[in-house]
Amino acid sequence: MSEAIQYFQFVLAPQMLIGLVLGVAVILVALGLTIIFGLLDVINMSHGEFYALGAFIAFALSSVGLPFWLLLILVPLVMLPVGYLVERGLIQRVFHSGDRHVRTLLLTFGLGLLLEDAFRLVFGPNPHRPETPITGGVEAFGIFVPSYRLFLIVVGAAIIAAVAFVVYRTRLGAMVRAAAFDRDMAASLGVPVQHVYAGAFAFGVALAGLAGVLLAPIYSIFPTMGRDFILMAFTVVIVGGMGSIAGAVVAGLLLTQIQAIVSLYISPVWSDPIVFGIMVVMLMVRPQGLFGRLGHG
Amino acid sequence: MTAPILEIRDLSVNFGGLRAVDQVSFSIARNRITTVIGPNGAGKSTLFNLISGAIRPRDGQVLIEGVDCTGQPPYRMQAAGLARSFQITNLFFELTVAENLRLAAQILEPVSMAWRPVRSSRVAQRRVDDLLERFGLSGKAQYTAGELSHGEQRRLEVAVALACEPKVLLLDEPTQGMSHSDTRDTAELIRSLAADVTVLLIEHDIGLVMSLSDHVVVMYQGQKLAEGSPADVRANPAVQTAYFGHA
Amino acid sequence: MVDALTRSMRASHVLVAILVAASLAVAAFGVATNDTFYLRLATEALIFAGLALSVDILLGYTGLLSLGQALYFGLGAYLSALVLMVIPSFWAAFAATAVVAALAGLIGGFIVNRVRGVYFALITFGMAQVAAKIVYNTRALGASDGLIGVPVININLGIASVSSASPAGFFLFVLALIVILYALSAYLLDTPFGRLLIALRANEARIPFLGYRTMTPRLVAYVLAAMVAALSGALYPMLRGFVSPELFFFATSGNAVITVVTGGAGTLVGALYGSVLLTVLKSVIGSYTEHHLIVIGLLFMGAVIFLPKGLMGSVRPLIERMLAREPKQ
Amino acid sequence: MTQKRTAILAALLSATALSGAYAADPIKIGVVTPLSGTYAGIGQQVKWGLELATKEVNAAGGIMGRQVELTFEDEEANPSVAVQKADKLFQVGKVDFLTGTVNSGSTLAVGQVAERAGKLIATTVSFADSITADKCSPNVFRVNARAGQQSSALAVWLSKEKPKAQVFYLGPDYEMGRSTVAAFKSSAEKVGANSTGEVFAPLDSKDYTQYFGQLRAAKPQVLYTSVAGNDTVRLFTQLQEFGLLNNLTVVGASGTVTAQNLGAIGKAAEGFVTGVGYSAEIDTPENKKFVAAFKAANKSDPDLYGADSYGLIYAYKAAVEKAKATDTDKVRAAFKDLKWMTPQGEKTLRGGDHQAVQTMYVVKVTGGKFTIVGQVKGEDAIGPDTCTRF
Repeated sequence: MSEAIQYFQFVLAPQMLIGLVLGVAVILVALGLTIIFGLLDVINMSHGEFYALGAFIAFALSSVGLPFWLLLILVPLVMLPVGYLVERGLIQRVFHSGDRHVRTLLLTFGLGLLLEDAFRLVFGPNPHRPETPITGGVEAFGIFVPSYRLFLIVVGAAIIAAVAFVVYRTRLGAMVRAAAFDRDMAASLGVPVQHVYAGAFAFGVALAGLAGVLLAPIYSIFPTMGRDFILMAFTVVIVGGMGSIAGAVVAGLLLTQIQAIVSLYISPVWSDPIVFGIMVVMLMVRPQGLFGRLGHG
Repeated sequence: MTAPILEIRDLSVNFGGLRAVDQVSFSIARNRITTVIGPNGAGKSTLFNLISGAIRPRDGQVLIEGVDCTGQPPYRMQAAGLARSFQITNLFFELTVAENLRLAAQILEPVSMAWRPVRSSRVAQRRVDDLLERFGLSGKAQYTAGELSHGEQRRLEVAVALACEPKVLLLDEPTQGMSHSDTRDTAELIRSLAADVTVLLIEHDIGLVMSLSDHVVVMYQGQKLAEGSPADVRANPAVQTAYFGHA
Repeated sequence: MVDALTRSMRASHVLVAILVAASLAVAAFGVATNDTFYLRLATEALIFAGLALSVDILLGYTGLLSLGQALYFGLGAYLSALVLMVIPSFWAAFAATAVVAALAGLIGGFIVNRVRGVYFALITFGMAQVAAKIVYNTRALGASDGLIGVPVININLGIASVSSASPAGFFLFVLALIVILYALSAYLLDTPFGRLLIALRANEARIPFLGYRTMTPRLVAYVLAAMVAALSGALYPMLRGFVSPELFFFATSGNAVITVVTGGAGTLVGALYGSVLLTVLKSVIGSYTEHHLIVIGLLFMGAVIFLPKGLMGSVRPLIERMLAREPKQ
Repeated sequence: MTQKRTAILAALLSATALSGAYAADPIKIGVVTPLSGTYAGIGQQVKWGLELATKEVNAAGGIMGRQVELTFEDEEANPSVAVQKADKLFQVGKVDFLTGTVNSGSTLAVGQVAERAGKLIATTVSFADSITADKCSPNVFRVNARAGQQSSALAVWLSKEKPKAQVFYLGPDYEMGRSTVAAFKSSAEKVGANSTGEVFAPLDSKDYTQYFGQLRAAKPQVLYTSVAGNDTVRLFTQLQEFGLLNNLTVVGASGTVTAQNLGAIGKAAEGFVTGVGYSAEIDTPENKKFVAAFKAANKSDPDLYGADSYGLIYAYKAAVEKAKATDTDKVRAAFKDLKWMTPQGEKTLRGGDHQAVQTMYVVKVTGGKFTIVGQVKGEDAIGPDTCTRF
């Protein structure tokens, strides 16, 4: 009996706790993706590179002496105009064509290639790592958790709550949801649809950038880092329901827990295929995802 | 006495709590023009969706030539001899007028022709030429459907439904949005169709209904309110209040 | 009487004929200069053109974006490699690939065809990812290293035999095969069945009311595309003598989509020109700068924005006009 | 018509050039290496090492009076691309020799291309034992130390410093990773260590903390890992975060911690021990000269990849000068049991399996730098020749 408790305490519980941190990280990346999909109907293949861009901007700014805490605010602010310009300058150029899905997907795919190579050109191929802003850890019931990871869970939860609040409880969010539900109807009601679209894209991109700043101290920074979370983030968005914030949160937590358990009991090697398999099955039986789409239902 | 070409019995469907179509029964006779009328929201289009297999009824039956086809998907309904047009133009807009018709007519070819080049599909081609002629679209055959005027698109919509040589043709507001002269031409066309096909129509233009129909079914709030010849229906007091009173 | 779609297809045939003529010239020049690299590069371009062709059958005709066509390409490549290492016969490898690809396509088709549009893109992507991971983790398949040592084979064509190691011979053989795959696809798309696929792309909702199930043509198109991809993949180990899990990766699927979009979706011939263009471009740019991804990314974005119909989509109407001017039969 | 004739003429000329060779013609060495993607950092070291040696050799009069010319192609760490580029360099670039491949899949596939083209290649990076063992090729050489050599050296250190240690293994799930873990496991068990568990994480894992539960439960004294590049940065950062470094000795493959990622790992790398074929700290005049020149040229320390790539040019020079030709057969014969000088001392290319034999070093990270804490003679670390193909 005591062995079982020990096993839970030293193996299972920490594993699940770690899964939680990973879950929050994935959700942070998936949030922007799901908002962009839910509203613009655009699959942003360069989302991972925007996550990397946030991390690199933070790295560049911290090397001139700016503190981490300032960067948490500064980087998303820098990312906003970047996202806005990308939406107006690139996405809108193909947005109104018949096969919007395909062409925006391809366009952002090209943008991703370009950005990744640009990172290597500017910052070199080798990894960088910012110092962890909070060191040390907390120990409770024999489970050790680094303070920065606790901080991540708290800040992550706060960001998720803030995003949900903005989307579901504010006038701005109402406009966004209206535009997502029916573009023409929203336009006729006086919603500045063009700006809402560009703004939402910028918001999604800024969220990705913020995730980059937050996660860099534990996951480090290098040119191909954008590929890291993107598959998992896509899976979370699909399983949760494209455009659904609640869906992203639930699916993000669920899938990372499944991964944690799979890598413990089967093999870490199969944790990715199993999660992708869940995505495929989900698409087969319930393509709208666990929670359906933003603005719908 | 042979079975009526189309018979519906106690057809019902619910949308949420709403009884969109409620126990509607009627049958229509061969080579006649029957029109369903009723105010907006009376359940006319839903009735068409039920008959054509677009949605499954909750209760009731649809019989085509006495054969129970209830709840069959649209392609089975088509095989049973039923074709329909749509209230909102539903064409292959990127394809040419001729190709729209050919696609609808290719089912006339024997199955073996499915794997031969389309230019050898003589039967379908003859049907296309015939329809182009009849619907006055010969000059526009190589235009894409998207390039046509609204009136032409509405005519093509009917032609596409007719292309597979159905026994029963369901036309959902064929003259919707047409100019006055176009409407008159289309009415002429529909009348001429009745020679070889049974037509079930939804129409708003009361003048047109009265002059065109052999039989009229009046719907109101999901139920059948009355049916009969145009004159009978017009004289029916319940119809007067429910429908013409509002008109 | 030739209708617009048949005329477009004929214009594609003309463009393929031009490509074949150019290929023959290249082959002759290659033989004259004793070249092997460019002939093999061209052969590789044709093999990937086959993959792009399968993407175009789905994207350009049926309107389904597959982001996981590498699944079948890799399947064909591995299967062919495994067969060749046991029985060094082209026909054995080819037949095995055709049969297995048809079955895999059927199973895959039942899975992916439950969804439409963007979900189709994502489910194909997910399936290919799972397959890639499985191959990557399976030691019997060489895991991450892949399989080397696929033997050079002699392809018995009855009257003659071609060695897969002969640059010009194998190039011409692959050219013939890819042109046959093209011709078969083009033929199919010009039959009533093929037109149904085009109609499916234009307005899927109307199809059932014309008397057809939508599932059947979608499934057939998917199986057809799977077979074209797998048979193209089967040629890869014959050319290069090895297979690696990278053939299953998203980069392979993504490249095929890039090829089709720059070449011109819905033209079939665009897949062939696109592949030649992209392969040459990558090979050349890669030698000048290590930052070739920036160049490729920019070119690709430019193509998506400024050349929405792709290269062949812009060129083909000119040929169509020439064909239309010819006296009618 | 004239053009065609010129082309044929050119082809004839180049054919004679291959056999006869004008003294003035440069010797061409092709480099197929990842310059983009995950392994771009390694490719950069390979490039720097080769360029530095080539510059020196050319300044000293070249090889047999012929200048050396390098041609680089990016292989994107994808064997399909590597094979295509290798073919290009052999057939169009007419290179005499080829090197640069990093992941074992690329090395094996390019080796096969070389066999079919009748050319020679060498890897300066790939660790996987199979390349000079069960998958050896008469046309493939390896001038860097393979996993088995690194492991033997590390095992000797382990048996001395941590006798009968409890060891846990954490490797990336691909051939190089598995092969290095297997090699060290067998070496370590031979010297009395106990294996308490192993886990293979997918390549490019984000978070290694999910394996820490198993790691803790196994209660090891020593953690052996063969992750590399960016993955190491994450693993070490996370080990430090969770306070696991305090009572755990971390040892690993020679590619685990290198000059490229040492800076990013920072303090977490402190105390890491590995068996390696090269260290910038090797205290010989040859190495000091090399390190100084490397730093001057690239503003960065050389790591094992840079040094082994640098050494390769001198191996090739020695072989060609011994063979007095660049022909494949003659150079292959000259490579057999060739001894040549490198920054890390003398190396020998074993004739039986084309594997370089060299003194192996055990290095430890102290104060953010590698210090040598032991060395093992080449013969003791090399292990048996298991290649049966030639």
